[in-house]
Amino acid sequence: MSGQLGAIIRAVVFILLALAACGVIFEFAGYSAFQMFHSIVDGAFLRRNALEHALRWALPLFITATGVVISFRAGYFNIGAQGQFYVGAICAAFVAEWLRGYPGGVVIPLCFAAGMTGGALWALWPGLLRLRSGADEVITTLMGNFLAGLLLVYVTAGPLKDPSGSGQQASSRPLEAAYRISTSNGVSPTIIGIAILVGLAMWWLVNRTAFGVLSGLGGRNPTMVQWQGASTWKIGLASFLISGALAGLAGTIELMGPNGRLAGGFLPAHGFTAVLIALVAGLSITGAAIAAFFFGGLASAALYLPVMAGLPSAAIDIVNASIALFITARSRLVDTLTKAWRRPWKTS
Amino acid sequence: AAVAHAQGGLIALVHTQAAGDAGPVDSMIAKLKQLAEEKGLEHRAIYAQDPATYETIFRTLGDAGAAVVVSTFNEVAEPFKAVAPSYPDTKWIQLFGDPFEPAIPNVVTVSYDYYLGCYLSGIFAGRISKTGKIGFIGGISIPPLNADFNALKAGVLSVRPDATVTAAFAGSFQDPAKGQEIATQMFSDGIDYIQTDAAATDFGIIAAANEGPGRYVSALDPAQFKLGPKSLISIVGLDFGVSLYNEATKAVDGDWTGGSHVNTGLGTGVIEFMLSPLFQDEGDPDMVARSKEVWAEIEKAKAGILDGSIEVPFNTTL
Amino acid sequence: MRGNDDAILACRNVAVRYGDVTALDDVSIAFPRGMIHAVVGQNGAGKTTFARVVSGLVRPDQGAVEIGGKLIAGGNVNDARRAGVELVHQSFALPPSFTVAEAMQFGAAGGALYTRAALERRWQAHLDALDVKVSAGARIRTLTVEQQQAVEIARALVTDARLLILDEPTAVLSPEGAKKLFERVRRLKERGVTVLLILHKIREVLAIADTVSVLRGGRLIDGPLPASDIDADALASLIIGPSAKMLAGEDRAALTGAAAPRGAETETGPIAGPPVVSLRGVSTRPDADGPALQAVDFVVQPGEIVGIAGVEGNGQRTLVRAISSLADIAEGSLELAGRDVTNATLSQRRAAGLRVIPFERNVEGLSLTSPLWENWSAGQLLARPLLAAISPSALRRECKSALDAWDVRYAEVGQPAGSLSGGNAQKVILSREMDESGKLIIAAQPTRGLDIGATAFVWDALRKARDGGCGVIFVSSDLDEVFDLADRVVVMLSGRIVAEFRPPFDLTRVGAAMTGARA
Amino acid sequence: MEDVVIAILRSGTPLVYVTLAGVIAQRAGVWHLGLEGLMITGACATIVGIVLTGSVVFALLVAVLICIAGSVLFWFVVEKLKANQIIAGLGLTGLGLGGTSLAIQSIFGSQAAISAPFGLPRLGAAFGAYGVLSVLVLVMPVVVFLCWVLLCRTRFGLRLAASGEHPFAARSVGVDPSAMRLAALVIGGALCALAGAELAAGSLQIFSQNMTAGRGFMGFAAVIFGAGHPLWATLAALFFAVVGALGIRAQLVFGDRVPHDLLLGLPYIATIFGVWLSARLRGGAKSATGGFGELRDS
Ligand SMILES: Nc1ncnc2c1ncn2[C@@H]1O[C@H](COP(=O)(O)OP(=O)(O)OP(=O)(O)O)[C@@H](O)[C@H]1O
Ligand SMILES: Nc1ncnc2c1ncn2[C@@H]1O[C@H](COP(=O)(O)OP(=O)(O)OP(=O)(O)O)[C@@H](O)[C@H]1O
Ligand SMILES: [Mg+2]
Ligand SMILES: [Mg+2]
Repeated sequence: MSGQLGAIIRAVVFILLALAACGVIFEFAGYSAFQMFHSIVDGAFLRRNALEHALRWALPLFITATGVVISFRAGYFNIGAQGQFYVGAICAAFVAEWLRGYPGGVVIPLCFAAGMTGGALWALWPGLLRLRSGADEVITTLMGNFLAGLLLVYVTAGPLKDPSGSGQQASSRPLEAAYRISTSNGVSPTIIGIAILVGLAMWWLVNRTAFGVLSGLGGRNPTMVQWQGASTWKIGLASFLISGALAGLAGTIELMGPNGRLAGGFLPAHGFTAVLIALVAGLSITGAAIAAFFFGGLASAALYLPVMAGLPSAAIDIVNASIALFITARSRLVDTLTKAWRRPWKTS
Repeated sequence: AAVAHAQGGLIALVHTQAAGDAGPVDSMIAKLKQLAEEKGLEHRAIYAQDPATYETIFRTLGDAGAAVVVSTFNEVAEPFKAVAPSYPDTKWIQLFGDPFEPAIPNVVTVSYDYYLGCYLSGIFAGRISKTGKIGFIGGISIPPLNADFNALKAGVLSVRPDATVTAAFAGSFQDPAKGQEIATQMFSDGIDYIQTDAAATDFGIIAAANEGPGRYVSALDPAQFKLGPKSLISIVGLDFGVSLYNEATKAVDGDWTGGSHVNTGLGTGVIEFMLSPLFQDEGDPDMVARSKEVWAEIEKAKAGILDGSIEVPFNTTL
Repeated sequence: MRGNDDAILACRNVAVRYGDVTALDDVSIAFPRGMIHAVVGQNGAGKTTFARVVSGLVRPDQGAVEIGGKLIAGGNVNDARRAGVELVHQSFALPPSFTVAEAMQFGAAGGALYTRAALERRWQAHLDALDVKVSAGARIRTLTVEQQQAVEIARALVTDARLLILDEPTAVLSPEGAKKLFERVRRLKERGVTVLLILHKIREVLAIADTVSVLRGGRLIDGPLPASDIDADALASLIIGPSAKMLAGEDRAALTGAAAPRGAETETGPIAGPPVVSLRGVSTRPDADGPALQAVDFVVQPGEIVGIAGVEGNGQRTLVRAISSLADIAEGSLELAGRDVTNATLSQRRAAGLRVIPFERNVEGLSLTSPLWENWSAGQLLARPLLAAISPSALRRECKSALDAWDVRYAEVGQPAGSLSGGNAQKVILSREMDESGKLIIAAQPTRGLDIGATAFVWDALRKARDGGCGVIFVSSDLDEVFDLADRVVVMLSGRIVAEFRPPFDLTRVGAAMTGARA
Repeated sequence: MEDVVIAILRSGTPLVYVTLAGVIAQRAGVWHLGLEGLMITGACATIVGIVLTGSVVFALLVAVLICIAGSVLFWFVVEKLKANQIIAGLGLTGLGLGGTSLAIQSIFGSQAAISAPFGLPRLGAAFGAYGVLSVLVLVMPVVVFLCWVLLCRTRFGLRLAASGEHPFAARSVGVDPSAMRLAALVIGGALCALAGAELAAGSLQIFSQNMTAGRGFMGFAAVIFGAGHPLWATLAALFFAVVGALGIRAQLVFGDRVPHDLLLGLPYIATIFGVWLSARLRGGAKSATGGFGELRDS
């Protein structure tokens, strides 16, 4: 869509701007900006198996981001994907542990069900607080992230702790091989299949159902859909639940795929990156697929940076933060430059 | 590309706790630098805060042709098992880990019985505490820290069955303000000896001890002595840096036995319960005298542990 | 045109463009001091824009403004205020959470630091001096519309204003309230303030103004003309322009407020049969959104248009919300087309034949940033289960044919609703809300802010619906319009229905009922 | 008792400063999720300043200036580039956390915590047991009072509030809402610097990475809990400090029976409760459907 193309160009411009700002910061801090850019490009696109490395991060990010798209479209600023992701993984890990020994054909679907339910439940309470009492969901979901982080520490050091060896690990027992849906490289037909399925289902939900249109209208103007007779309550709750379930699904995939065990504090920035992806994508599902791939590449490059360019890990945090700072910016200049791709009417 | 230019190859440390703890991580990084300079190696210290990324980082290092990769704690065991066989030319060292079953020829694991040091600290605390109330402040309640607390408690109770030992956690290894808050509350509860186990959070605990007389802290690194000349009475030292230096030197120089496990700790100088020399000079003379008095008992217990006559339980749950 | 030296305000070749819209086109005019000047024109004529240029809120693309012979920097409010210009907005600009005293203070000079008591004392004195009966400690959001306006005027006079501009101040007032306002304006004139009144109704112009100027389509048509030299008919022609011919006499009078239409008896009259809506003793729970209804009995027959008159904020909104299930009914019962719907949801009521054209077109009626077709299909999508599959291309097609049938000017159905002009946007709502299966249409302020053509279009549509057997509830604060369109008028006051009138309508009596004076 | 008050003052003071920064921004219409980033920047700049220059005053000055610079950047991105406040704020926070780590790495060559030879001046013996507290604790009530006066008793405050609540009303009396927001963020930046300074140099004299540990977000929550009023929000911040202290107490008392992680979660749970309560008090579900248009851009 031409409108979306404009949005993507804008996003790309501001990402480049953010990277340039980082380059300046790094030069000041005594690192080579050129090296940084070189390593980013190298790590994201050029090195051996770059595609596979990028996909490993892109797939779960995409799934979580589609959930974020659903709730943002409906007008709810659920930034709790991180917590929902953790709780999903925790629930799935519990099921996998309890059913240890049963065949994979039984356990795997149950794990998925548990993971999605867990994620949905972790989105349910902020949803209820928001819809019933008007409690701001930005804060409640943010606090939910902190709480889920503590919960993860608790279960990995407590009920789910791996007792093997000296028992010093803050992680669960490794999953039985039969329950794994990918090797540790995190890319497998199953995961790709799930991602495609989720993408199609959410695309359908957004673009081909009454829910999609109504939640989009309601997200932009809740009063209007209320006057049309919509139950904002139902749509809102569904949006929270769906986005939570998808984050939980991503957590389950991380658990049963690349990680193979529940570890304390894994992927601490996952939810935040998913929010960025949803915004860069202009809240569209196809856009999210593209953006997820881009951020997946960035994530894999980020792990490459400290090795190749010797940049400290804080450098990667700075890169991500600058992108966040600028990603939603709008500028006349950029708009004028991308005007050719946009539609003739003005939307003020 | 930059890496390939290094003459002697690349040596990398992947640390899973943040730097800046004035303790194990900082000392490992310092020793890594020292070793790299001595041997003309390129070095990298990489903070991997996220278990999901360990394997990717190790693979990246393997792909980059690293000569030696050092990492820490049991949580890197699975990634090591997955990655090390694919990079036979790289030597992998896991500090603070269990032996691999079966062993991998290019991996060396090193384990430490740090909790034994905490046991000794417990005996010491039991003897010198006036109130019979001992505290323990950890970063996060994870199994190794839980084991340290349990050993501390066992040590205290072995010499003073009526004493109480209380644990609290700051929720972060990087929150000195919270550490100070917890320690202040503990001290005002009558606790007069706190064993820390919380990296950068320790700074706050020592600061709290400095605020009043009769408050004593046992920390974990000699670098911390100067922070509390009148309050930091002892440390349960674990010289990760030295251990890293020793193992990595072997790997670089070639007298390396792959596929082996090294258990080191008490008795080898890597783990040591020791009194702060600064405190001995500047601390409350009564307390200095008292600590000298009980030192014989500590030495005895240490000998007992080493000859097996004292058995310290290892328990990773609270 | 007179020389500029004795003019309080002189504009030279002022032009303002918003994108493709030319809001003001080469306007040159000078107003002498010490008088009451009226500026009139249809909706969208550029009156508000003119007022904003003069008060420095809008920087003209071209031209210059002089106040009292001194050139002021374009687009600089402070400069204009220093020169003595104050503007009272069409939609009030008072932060709702402020107290009256705070609202005065934040625009005033002096006393940067204050105590609450001193502040209230200071501004209570000011209010008293202007004879505004409002407590300085009251919150803006608790005030009635008339009080808010009085506060706005008082706020405008906190400085030593020499030119006071009031933008359509009568639009929200009862005839009685308008009279009081005019008295206040005359007193201001005596105090030496020049007043520029932006007005809509010729009747009002003739009642108060010393001169009148006419804007149409952003151009100055004529003025300032001495009000004594012009009669209602001539002024109406100036305002409406060439399109005047296509309007029926009563409609034309209603549009310009030249004379109060009295509402002809329709030959058809209401159709017999069960009422399309009947409220029996309906009271609502109080909420933040206007006064609660109190024991309202109200019936609309099929085939009649019932006008709801009243000063804004007297429960018209609550009535519409109660019928639409957006306000909680505490007591009484509500029937739609013979079915009890007291506890039904809005979507059930819509299924029973309720259609609503809400008050705020851009907030309640449309989602401005969403595409036209989504806005248009919202109603019918709600009738389906949430997960029902839809075909956007089919909806787009349906939407296109509906919009074409309603003569909406648009580029394509995917364009955002906010890119349409007000009239076309209203037509989109009409096309959504007016279908064959509708039995009761609530039209709340459906012509607010529309130009002549669009207004006439809306009126025709409502009449057509009535003739097709629909019941119509027509809410408007413009009595001329109500009289012209309605078959019956009820007046609301403080959440009650206090009077009912049948044609011929009498402006004085209806106006008296609106303010509670017994007629 | 004394101990409890000291503990609450000590942990509450940085929280109060950062909360006031949030209140001022909120009044001007900015949802400030960058507080955490500015606070850590203030903490880092103060300690590094003391270490490098040996002067507390100079260090504070540097901290304030750097935080103001960060605020101006935030203002530029939010106001001039019309970026989404929440995302840009989170970005600013990330920049502060990452930037301070990088800064000490490049200044001192390691990420080790920086400890300063001395910190902010303490109240000293004259205050008895309270002498361990820093002067910024004593100044705190004054600053709260000044903020209250500024926001609730001056024309500037009214203009600030109008810029947030009804920008058009502000514009029509000649106030530039965008400039007011700049002023609000600049003042807030200075307050964040003080918050960071008190945290790092008030009684610790240390900077370590991430040492704010979510206090900026707590401050933001206190703003919401306190409905944007300087006094109520201050009380909310102190309430969080009390809950934090109680959480520690709970660990010491129930730690052997209840999981420590649950007790550590108490402040977060209290925050959720506070936000819920303040929403309730302000009209409940009504605001749930208030809507915020496209991604809550104001
Ligand atoms: N509630 C909302 N808030 C903000 N933006 C929204 C919302 N709903 C939709 N959008 C906008 O929707 C656009 C993309 O969504 P839409 O589904 O219309 O596109 P699409 O091309 O049909 O989707 P896809 O690419 O997934 O097929 C973006 O421009 C985005 O700004
Ligand atoms: N901010 C704006 N952006 C775009 N167009 C505008 C803006 N303000 C006004 N216009 C357009 O400028 C024209 C003149 O508007 P203006 O508000 O001055 O008319 P008016 O005579 O005051 O009408 P009304 O009786 O409706 O108040 C209209 O076509 C309007 O749509
Ligand atoms: Mg009008
Ligand atoms: Mg107007």
